[in-house]
Amino acid sequence: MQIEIQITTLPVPAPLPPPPLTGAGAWVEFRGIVRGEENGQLIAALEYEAYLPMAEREMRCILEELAGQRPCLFAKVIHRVGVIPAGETAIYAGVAGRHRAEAFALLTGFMDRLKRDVPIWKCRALTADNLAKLQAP
Amino acid sequence: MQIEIQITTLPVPAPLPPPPLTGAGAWVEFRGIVRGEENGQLIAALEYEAYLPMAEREMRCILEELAGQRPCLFAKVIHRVGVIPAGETAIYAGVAGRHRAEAFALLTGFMDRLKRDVPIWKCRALTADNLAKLQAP
Amino acid sequence: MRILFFAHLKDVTRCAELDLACGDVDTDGLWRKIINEHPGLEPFRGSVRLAKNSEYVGSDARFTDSDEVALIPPVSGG
Amino acid sequence: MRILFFAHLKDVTRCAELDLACGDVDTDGLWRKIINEHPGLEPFRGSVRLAKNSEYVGSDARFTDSDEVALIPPVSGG
Repeated sequence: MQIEIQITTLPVPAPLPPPPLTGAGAWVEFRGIVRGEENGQLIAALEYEAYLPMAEREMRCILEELAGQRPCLFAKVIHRVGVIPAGETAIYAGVAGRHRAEAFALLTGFMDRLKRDVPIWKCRALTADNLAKLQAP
Repeated sequence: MQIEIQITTLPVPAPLPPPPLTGAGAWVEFRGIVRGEENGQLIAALEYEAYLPMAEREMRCILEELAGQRPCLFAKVIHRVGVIPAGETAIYAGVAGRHRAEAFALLTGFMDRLKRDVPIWKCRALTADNLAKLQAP
Repeated sequence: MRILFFAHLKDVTRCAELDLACGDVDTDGLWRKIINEHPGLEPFRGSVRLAKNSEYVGSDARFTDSDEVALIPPVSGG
Repeated sequence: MRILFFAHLKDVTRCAELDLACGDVDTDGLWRKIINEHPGLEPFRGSVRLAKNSEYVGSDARFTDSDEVALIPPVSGG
Protein backbone atom coordinates (compact mmCIF):
# COMPACT_ATOMS: atom_id res chain seq x y z
CA MET A 1 0.00 0.00 0.00
CA GLN A 2 1.29 3.44 -0.92
CA ILE A 3 1.25 5.81 2.06
CA GLU A 4 1.58 9.60 2.17
CA ILE A 5 1.68 11.43 5.49
CA GLN A 6 2.03 15.15 6.18
CA ILE A 7 1.93 17.08 9.43
CA THR A 8 1.77 20.75 8.60
CA THR A 9 0.83 24.16 9.95
CA LEU A 10 -0.73 25.09 6.59
CA PRO A 11 -4.43 24.81 5.79
CA VAL A 12 -5.45 21.45 4.33
CA PRO A 13 -6.41 21.95 0.68
CA ALA A 14 -10.20 21.88 0.47
CA PRO A 15 -10.71 19.36 -2.33
CA LEU A 16 -8.20 16.63 -3.06
CA PRO A 17 -8.44 14.68 -6.31
CA PRO A 18 -8.91 10.93 -6.11
CA PRO A 19 -5.73 9.01 -6.94
CA PRO A 20 -5.67 7.57 -10.46
CA LEU A 21 -5.03 4.02 -9.32
CA THR A 22 -5.56 0.92 -11.37
CA GLY A 23 -7.93 -1.43 -9.61
CA ALA A 24 -9.33 1.10 -7.15
CA GLY A 25 -13.11 0.73 -6.84
CA ALA A 26 -13.54 2.83 -3.72
CA TRP A 27 -12.12 6.13 -2.54
CA VAL A 28 -13.16 7.21 0.96
CA GLU A 29 -12.19 10.50 2.52
CA PHE A 30 -12.60 11.88 6.00
CA ARG A 31 -12.16 15.41 7.26
CA GLY A 32 -12.20 16.23 10.93
CA ILE A 33 -13.26 19.85 11.18
CA VAL A 34 -12.72 22.16 14.16
CA ARG A 35 -16.16 22.83 15.61
CA GLY A 36 -17.11 26.23 16.99
CA GLU A 37 -17.55 24.85 20.48
CA GLU A 38 -15.54 22.82 22.98
CA ASN A 39 -17.12 21.46 26.18
CA GLY A 40 -20.15 23.67 25.61
CA GLN A 41 -18.12 26.89 25.23
CA LEU A 42 -18.04 28.88 21.97
CA ILE A 43 -14.54 28.88 20.56
CA ALA A 44 -12.87 30.48 17.56
CA ALA A 45 -9.97 28.08 17.11
CA LEU A 46 -8.11 25.12 18.57
CA GLU A 47 -4.37 24.90 18.91
CA TYR A 48 -2.82 21.50 18.18
CA GLU A 49 0.67 20.31 18.85
CA ALA A 50 2.43 17.15 17.72
CA TYR A 51 5.52 15.19 18.63
CA LEU A 52 6.47 15.35 15.01
CA PRO A 53 8.74 12.45 14.07
CA MET A 54 6.88 10.06 16.33
CA ALA A 55 3.43 11.16 15.14
CA GLU A 56 4.38 10.54 11.52
CA ARG A 57 6.03 7.25 12.32
CA GLU A 58 3.09 6.09 14.43
CA MET A 59 0.57 6.96 11.69
CA ARG A 60 2.59 5.00 9.16
CA CYS A 61 2.85 1.99 11.50
CA ILE A 62 -0.90 2.03 12.15
CA LEU A 63 -1.70 2.23 8.44
CA GLU A 64 0.68 -0.60 7.62
CA GLU A 65 -0.64 -2.76 10.43
CA LEU A 66 -4.28 -2.20 9.44
CA ALA A 67 -3.48 -2.75 5.76
CA GLY A 68 -2.14 -6.16 6.73
CA GLN A 69 -5.65 -7.17 7.75
CA ARG A 70 -7.54 -5.03 5.21
CA PRO A 71 -5.37 -4.69 2.10
CA CYS A 72 -5.86 -1.32 0.43
CA LEU A 73 -4.06 0.45 -2.37
CA PHE A 74 -3.37 3.94 -1.10
CA ALA A 75 -3.67 6.07 2.00
CA LYS A 76 -3.01 9.75 2.42
CA VAL A 77 -3.12 11.61 5.74
CA ILE A 78 -2.66 15.30 6.45
CA HIS A 79 -2.79 16.48 10.05
CA ARG A 80 -2.66 20.19 10.58
CA VAL A 81 -1.05 21.56 13.75
CA GLY A 82 -0.75 25.04 15.26
CA VAL A 83 -3.79 27.31 15.49
CA ILE A 84 -6.73 26.00 13.42
CA PRO A 85 -9.75 28.29 13.10
CA ALA A 86 -13.23 26.81 13.65
CA GLY A 87 -14.68 25.47 10.41
CA GLU A 88 -11.28 24.45 9.05
CA THR A 89 -9.93 20.94 8.64
CA ALA A 90 -7.70 19.57 11.40
CA ILE A 91 -7.24 16.14 9.82
CA TYR A 92 -7.72 14.79 6.35
CA ALA A 93 -7.47 11.06 5.64
CA GLY A 94 -8.19 9.39 2.32
CA VAL A 95 -8.06 5.67 1.53
CA ALA A 96 -8.40 3.90 -1.81
CA GLY A 97 -9.20 0.20 -2.00
CA ARG A 98 -10.49 -2.33 -4.44
CA HIS A 99 -13.85 -2.40 -2.67
CA ARG A 100 -15.57 -0.11 -0.23
CA ALA A 101 -15.61 -2.53 2.73
CA GLU A 102 -11.85 -2.55 3.22
CA ALA A 103 -11.46 1.16 2.48
CA PHE A 104 -14.05 2.10 5.13
CA ALA A 105 -12.61 -0.41 7.59
CA LEU A 106 -9.07 0.90 7.15
CA LEU A 107 -10.16 4.53 7.45
CA THR A 108 -12.34 4.11 10.54
CA GLY A 109 -9.78 1.80 12.13
CA PHE A 110 -7.09 4.38 11.47
CA MET A 111 -9.11 7.18 13.06
CA ASP A 112 -9.78 5.07 16.16
CA ARG A 113 -6.10 4.28 16.56
CA LEU A 114 -5.06 7.87 15.81
CA LYS A 115 -7.19 9.10 18.68
CA ARG A 116 -5.63 6.56 21.00
CA ASP A 117 -1.99 6.36 19.99
CA VAL A 118 -0.73 9.18 17.78
CA PRO A 119 1.09 11.87 19.81
CA ILE A 120 -0.93 14.88 18.73
CA TRP A 121 -2.80 17.06 21.22
CA LYS A 122 -5.45 19.72 21.23
CA CYS A 123 -3.46 21.89 23.62
CA ARG A 124 -5.86 24.81 23.99
CA ALA A 125 -9.07 26.39 22.77
CA LEU A 126 -8.99 30.04 21.69
CA THR A 127 -11.86 32.49 22.04
CA ALA A 128 -12.46 35.04 19.29
CA ASP A 129 -10.50 37.60 21.35
CA ASN A 130 -7.50 35.28 21.80
CA LEU A 131 -7.48 34.50 18.12
CA ALA A 132 -7.71 38.16 17.10
CA LYS A 133 -4.73 38.98 19.33
CA LEU A 134 -2.70 36.12 17.84
CA GLN A 135 -3.51 37.23 14.31
CA ALA A 136 -2.82 40.94 14.97
CA PRO A 137 0.35 42.16 13.26
CA MET B 1 -30.86 16.91 7.74
CA GLN B 2 -30.35 18.70 4.45
CA ILE B 3 -30.36 16.26 1.51
CA GLU B 4 -29.22 16.76 -2.08
CA ILE B 5 -29.63 14.00 -4.66
CA GLN B 6 -28.70 13.98 -8.32
CA ILE B 7 -28.90 11.23 -10.91
CA THR B 8 -27.06 12.39 -13.98
CA THR B 9 -25.34 11.19 -17.14
CA LEU B 10 -22.58 13.80 -16.64
CA PRO B 11 -19.24 13.06 -15.00
CA VAL B 12 -19.20 13.56 -11.25
CA PRO B 13 -17.01 16.58 -10.43
CA ALA B 14 -13.68 15.29 -9.11
CA PRO B 15 -13.35 17.34 -5.94
CA LEU B 16 -16.37 18.63 -4.06
CA PRO B 17 -15.87 21.24 -1.36
CA PRO B 18 -17.00 20.42 2.16
CA PRO B 19 -20.23 22.15 3.12
CA PRO B 20 -19.72 25.22 5.33
CA LEU B 21 -22.02 23.98 8.07
CA THR B 22 -22.11 25.27 11.62
CA GLY B 23 -21.55 22.43 14.04
CA ALA B 24 -20.12 19.96 11.55
CA GLY B 25 -17.10 18.18 12.99
CA ALA B 26 -16.89 15.41 10.38
CA TRP B 27 -17.18 15.29 6.60
CA VAL B 28 -16.98 11.84 5.05
CA GLU B 29 -17.05 11.21 1.33
CA PHE B 30 -17.23 8.04 -0.70
CA ARG B 31 -16.64 7.52 -4.39
CA GLY B 32 -17.46 4.25 -6.08
CA ILE B 33 -15.20 4.06 -9.10
CA VAL B 34 -15.72 1.84 -12.16
CA ARG B 35 -12.95 -0.74 -12.07
CA GLY B 36 -11.25 -1.95 -15.23
CA GLU B 37 -12.52 -5.49 -14.73
CA GLU B 38 -15.82 -7.22 -14.17
CA ASN B 39 -16.00 -10.93 -13.28
CA GLY B 40 -12.36 -11.33 -14.18
CA GLN B 41 -12.73 -9.78 -17.66
CA LEU B 42 -10.99 -6.55 -18.66
CA ILE B 43 -13.57 -3.87 -19.39
CA ALA B 44 -13.43 -0.29 -20.60
CA ALA B 45 -16.73 0.95 -19.19
CA LEU B 46 -19.95 -0.02 -17.46
CA GLU B 47 -23.39 1.11 -18.52
CA TYR B 48 -25.81 1.96 -15.71
CA GLU B 49 -29.52 2.57 -15.91
CA ALA B 50 -31.92 3.88 -13.29
CA TYR B 51 -35.66 3.97 -12.71
CA LEU B 52 -35.26 7.67 -12.20
CA PRO B 53 -38.06 9.05 -10.06
CA MET B 54 -38.11 5.96 -7.87
CA ALA B 55 -34.30 5.84 -7.47
CA GLU B 56 -34.22 9.44 -6.25
CA ARG B 57 -37.16 8.93 -3.98
CA GLU B 58 -35.75 5.72 -2.54
CA MET B 59 -32.36 7.34 -1.84
CA ARG B 60 -34.06 10.19 -0.03
CA CYS B 61 -36.20 7.79 2.04
CA ILE B 62 -33.14 5.74 3.02
CA LEU B 63 -31.20 8.85 4.05
CA GLU B 64 -34.10 10.16 6.11
CA GLU B 65 -34.67 6.82 7.76
CA LEU B 66 -31.00 6.37 8.65
CA ALA B 67 -30.74 9.97 9.86
CA GLY B 68 -33.55 9.18 12.29
CA GLN B 69 -31.20 6.74 14.04
CA ARG B 70 -27.95 8.60 13.35
CA PRO B 71 -28.70 12.33 13.17
CA CYS B 72 -26.45 14.08 10.69
CA LEU B 73 -26.43 17.58 9.23
CA PHE B 74 -26.08 17.12 5.51
CA ALA B 75 -25.97 14.44 2.84
CA LYS B 76 -25.24 14.77 -0.84
CA VAL B 77 -25.47 11.93 -3.36
CA ILE B 78 -24.67 11.95 -7.06
CA HIS B 79 -25.22 8.74 -9.03
CA ARG B 80 -24.05 8.78 -12.59
CA VAL B 81 -25.92 6.70 -15.18
CA GLY B 82 -25.31 5.85 -18.85
CA VAL B 83 -21.88 4.74 -20.01
CA ILE B 84 -19.19 5.34 -17.36
CA PRO B 85 -15.58 4.73 -18.41
CA ALA B 86 -13.31 2.69 -16.12
CA GLY B 87 -11.54 4.92 -13.60
CA GLU B 88 -14.46 7.36 -13.38
CA THR B 89 -16.86 7.82 -10.49
CA ALA B 90 -20.21 6.00 -10.65
CA ILE B 91 -21.44 7.18 -7.27
CA TYR B 92 -20.45 10.00 -4.98
CA ALA B 93 -21.90 10.27 -1.48
CA GLY B 94 -20.87 12.81 1.15
CA VAL B 95 -22.19 13.11 4.70
CA ALA B 96 -21.51 15.81 7.30
CA GLY B 97 -22.21 15.21 10.97
CA ARG B 98 -21.30 16.62 14.34
CA HIS B 99 -18.97 13.68 15.00
CA ARG B 100 -17.36 11.07 12.82
CA ALA B 101 -19.20 8.05 14.25
CA GLU B 102 -22.62 9.06 12.95
CA ALA B 103 -21.28 10.36 9.64
CA PHE B 104 -19.50 7.05 8.91
CA ALA B 105 -22.51 5.04 10.11
CA LEU B 106 -24.92 6.98 7.91
CA LEU B 107 -22.68 6.75 4.86
CA THR B 108 -21.91 3.03 5.13
CA GLY B 109 -25.54 2.28 6.01
CA PHE B 110 -26.66 4.24 2.98
CA MET B 111 -24.31 2.36 0.66
CA ASP B 112 -25.53 -1.01 1.99
CA ARG B 113 -29.15 -0.03 1.44
CA LEU B 114 -28.43 1.51 -1.96
CA LYS B 115 -27.01 -1.78 -3.17
CA ARG B 116 -30.08 -3.64 -1.95
CA ASP B 117 -32.99 -1.30 -2.66
CA VAL B 118 -32.29 1.56 -5.05
CA PRO B 119 -33.47 0.76 -8.59
CA ILE B 120 -30.21 1.35 -10.42
CA TRP B 121 -28.53 -1.37 -12.48
CA LYS B 122 -25.20 -2.09 -14.07
CA CYS B 123 -26.82 -3.21 -17.28
CA ARG B 124 -23.74 -4.12 -19.29
CA ALA B 125 -19.96 -4.07 -19.40
CA LEU B 126 -18.28 -2.59 -22.47
CA THR B 127 -14.95 -3.71 -23.91
CA ALA B 128 -12.57 -1.13 -25.34
CA ASP B 129 -13.94 -1.94 -28.82
CA ASN B 130 -17.58 -1.49 -27.77
CA LEU B 131 -16.73 1.80 -26.11
CA ALA B 132 -14.81 3.10 -29.12
CA LYS B 133 -17.78 2.30 -31.37
CA LEU B 134 -20.16 4.12 -29.03
CA GLN B 135 -17.93 7.17 -28.88
CA ALA B 136 -17.30 7.30 -32.66
CA PRO B 137 -19.05 10.26 -34.33
CA MET C 1 -51.76 0.12 -16.70
CA ARG C 2 -48.21 1.11 -17.58
CA ILE C 3 -45.66 -1.61 -16.84
CA LEU C 4 -41.94 -0.85 -16.85
CA PHE C 5 -39.05 -3.27 -17.45
CA PHE C 6 -35.42 -2.69 -16.53
CA ALA C 7 -31.99 -4.23 -17.01
CA HIS C 8 -32.00 -7.86 -18.24
CA LEU C 9 -35.81 -7.99 -18.15
CA LYS C 10 -35.76 -5.68 -21.17
CA ASP C 11 -33.69 -8.27 -23.04
CA VAL C 12 -36.49 -10.74 -22.38
CA THR C 13 -39.40 -8.46 -23.25
CA ARG C 14 -37.52 -6.53 -25.98
CA CYS C 15 -39.28 -3.42 -24.76
CA ALA C 16 -38.94 -0.99 -21.85
CA GLU C 17 -42.65 -0.64 -21.23
CA LEU C 18 -46.00 -2.19 -21.89
CA ASP C 19 -49.55 -0.84 -21.72
CA LEU C 20 -51.90 -3.45 -20.35
CA ALA C 21 -55.57 -3.29 -19.40
CA CYS C 22 -55.86 -5.26 -16.15
CA GLY C 23 -58.84 -3.84 -14.30
CA ASP C 24 -58.47 -4.16 -10.53
CA VAL C 25 -56.02 -6.97 -9.78
CA ASP C 26 -53.96 -8.36 -6.95
CA THR C 27 -50.31 -9.34 -7.26
CA ASP C 28 -51.08 -12.84 -8.55
CA GLY C 29 -53.54 -11.52 -11.11
CA LEU C 30 -51.03 -8.94 -12.29
CA TRP C 31 -48.23 -11.49 -12.70
CA ARG C 32 -50.57 -13.78 -14.66
CA LYS C 33 -51.36 -10.94 -17.06
CA ILE C 34 -47.70 -10.00 -17.45
CA ILE C 35 -46.49 -13.57 -17.98
CA ASN C 36 -49.30 -14.09 -20.45
CA GLU C 37 -47.82 -11.23 -22.55
CA HIS C 38 -44.19 -12.19 -21.95
CA PRO C 39 -43.86 -15.86 -20.95
CA GLY C 40 -40.06 -15.42 -20.81
CA LEU C 41 -40.50 -13.44 -17.57
CA GLU C 42 -41.78 -16.47 -15.65
CA PRO C 43 -38.35 -17.64 -14.41
CA PHE C 44 -37.64 -14.16 -13.01
CA ARG C 45 -40.78 -13.86 -10.92
CA GLY C 46 -39.07 -15.15 -7.78
CA SER C 47 -36.32 -12.52 -7.86
CA VAL C 48 -38.32 -9.52 -9.09
CA ARG C 49 -39.88 -7.00 -6.70
CA LEU C 50 -42.87 -4.93 -7.75
CA ALA C 51 -43.10 -1.16 -7.39
CA LYS C 52 -46.36 0.74 -7.72
CA ASN C 53 -46.08 4.43 -8.54
CA SER C 54 -42.40 4.47 -7.54
CA GLU C 55 -42.77 2.60 -4.27
CA TYR C 56 -42.08 -1.02 -3.43
CA VAL C 57 -45.23 -2.97 -2.60
CA GLY C 58 -45.77 -6.25 -0.83
CA SER C 59 -47.64 -9.34 -2.00
CA ASP C 60 -50.90 -7.93 -0.56
CA ALA C 61 -50.91 -4.97 -3.00
CA ARG C 62 -53.73 -4.25 -5.44
CA PHE C 63 -53.33 -2.54 -8.77
CA THR C 64 -55.63 -0.57 -11.06
CA ASP C 65 -55.21 0.65 -14.63
CA SER C 66 -54.13 4.12 -13.51
CA ASP C 67 -51.04 2.73 -11.73
CA GLU C 68 -47.50 2.70 -13.04
CA VAL C 69 -46.00 -0.64 -12.14
CA ALA C 70 -42.28 -1.40 -12.35
CA LEU C 71 -40.67 -4.83 -12.30
CA ILE C 72 -37.50 -4.37 -10.26
CA PRO C 73 -34.91 -7.13 -10.72
CA PRO C 74 -32.08 -7.29 -8.17
CA VAL C 75 -30.37 -3.91 -8.20
CA SER C 76 -26.65 -3.30 -8.71
CA GLY C 77 -26.03 0.42 -8.39
CA GLY C 78 -23.15 2.19 -6.66
CA MET D 1 19.18 12.06 28.29
CA ARG D 2 16.82 14.39 26.49
CA ILE D 3 13.30 14.33 27.97
CA LEU D 4 10.38 15.92 26.11
CA PHE D 5 7.13 17.26 27.57
CA PHE D 6 3.92 17.92 25.65
CA ALA D 7 0.49 19.49 26.09
CA HIS D 8 -0.51 20.14 29.73
CA LEU D 9 2.70 18.55 31.01
CA LYS D 10 4.50 21.61 29.70
CA ASP D 11 2.29 23.78 31.89
CA VAL D 12 3.56 21.78 34.86
CA THR D 13 7.24 21.73 33.93
CA ARG D 14 7.22 25.18 32.28
CA CYS D 15 9.57 23.80 29.69
CA ALA D 16 9.33 21.62 26.60
CA GLU D 17 12.45 19.61 27.29
CA LEU D 18 14.95 18.74 29.92
CA ASP D 19 18.49 17.38 29.78
CA LEU D 20 19.08 14.88 32.53
CA ALA D 21 22.00 12.61 33.31
CA CYS D 22 20.50 9.26 34.34
CA GLY D 23 23.05 6.60 33.48
CA ASP D 24 21.41 3.26 32.67
CA VAL D 25 17.94 3.17 34.28
CA ASP D 26 14.73 1.22 34.15
CA THR D 27 11.27 2.81 33.97
CA ASP D 28 10.97 3.22 37.71
CA GLY D 29 14.42 4.77 37.96
CA LEU D 30 13.63 7.15 35.14
CA TRP D 31 10.37 8.29 36.69
CA ARG D 32 12.11 8.87 40.02
CA LYS D 33 14.65 11.11 38.32
CA ILE D 34 11.97 13.02 36.42
CA ILE D 35 9.71 13.52 39.43
CA ASN D 36 12.70 14.62 41.43
CA GLU D 37 13.20 17.45 38.91
CA HIS D 38 9.49 18.20 38.47
CA PRO D 39 7.47 16.96 41.45
CA GLY D 40 4.32 18.37 39.83
CA LEU D 41 4.45 15.49 37.31
CA GLU D 42 3.78 12.86 39.96
CA PRO D 43 -0.04 12.92 39.63
CA PHE D 44 0.25 12.37 35.85
CA ARG D 45 2.44 9.27 36.04
CA GLY D 46 -0.54 6.89 35.84
CA SER D 47 -1.87 8.39 32.60
CA VAL D 48 1.42 9.11 30.82
CA ARG D 49 3.01 6.65 28.41
CA LEU D 50 6.72 6.71 27.73
CA ALA D 51 8.27 6.76 24.27
CA LYS D 52 11.95 6.04 23.67
CA ASN D 53 13.41 7.38 20.42
CA SER D 54 9.91 7.90 18.95
CA GLU D 55 8.48 4.51 19.93
CA TYR D 56 6.20 3.55 22.78
CA VAL D 57 7.91 1.34 25.32
CA GLY D 58 6.51 -0.91 28.05
CA SER D 59 7.30 -1.00 31.75
CA ASP D 60 10.22 -3.37 31.10
CA ALA D 61 12.14 -0.78 29.06
CA ARG D 62 15.63 0.45 29.90
CA PHE D 63 17.02 3.87 29.10
CA THR D 64 20.49 5.32 28.65
CA ASP D 65 21.73 8.90 28.34
CA SER D 66 21.80 8.75 24.55
CA ASP D 67 18.03 8.13 24.36
CA GLU D 68 15.38 10.72 23.61
CA VAL D 69 12.50 10.04 25.96
CA ALA D 70 9.04 11.60 25.53
CA LEU D 71 6.30 11.74 28.14
CA ILE D 72 3.09 11.16 26.19
CA PRO D 73 -0.06 12.25 28.00
CA PRO D 74 -3.40 10.99 26.60
CA VAL D 75 -3.56 12.12 22.98
CA SER D 76 -6.36 14.11 21.38
CA GLY D 77 -5.55 14.53 17.71
CA GLY D 78 -7.91 14.30 14.79
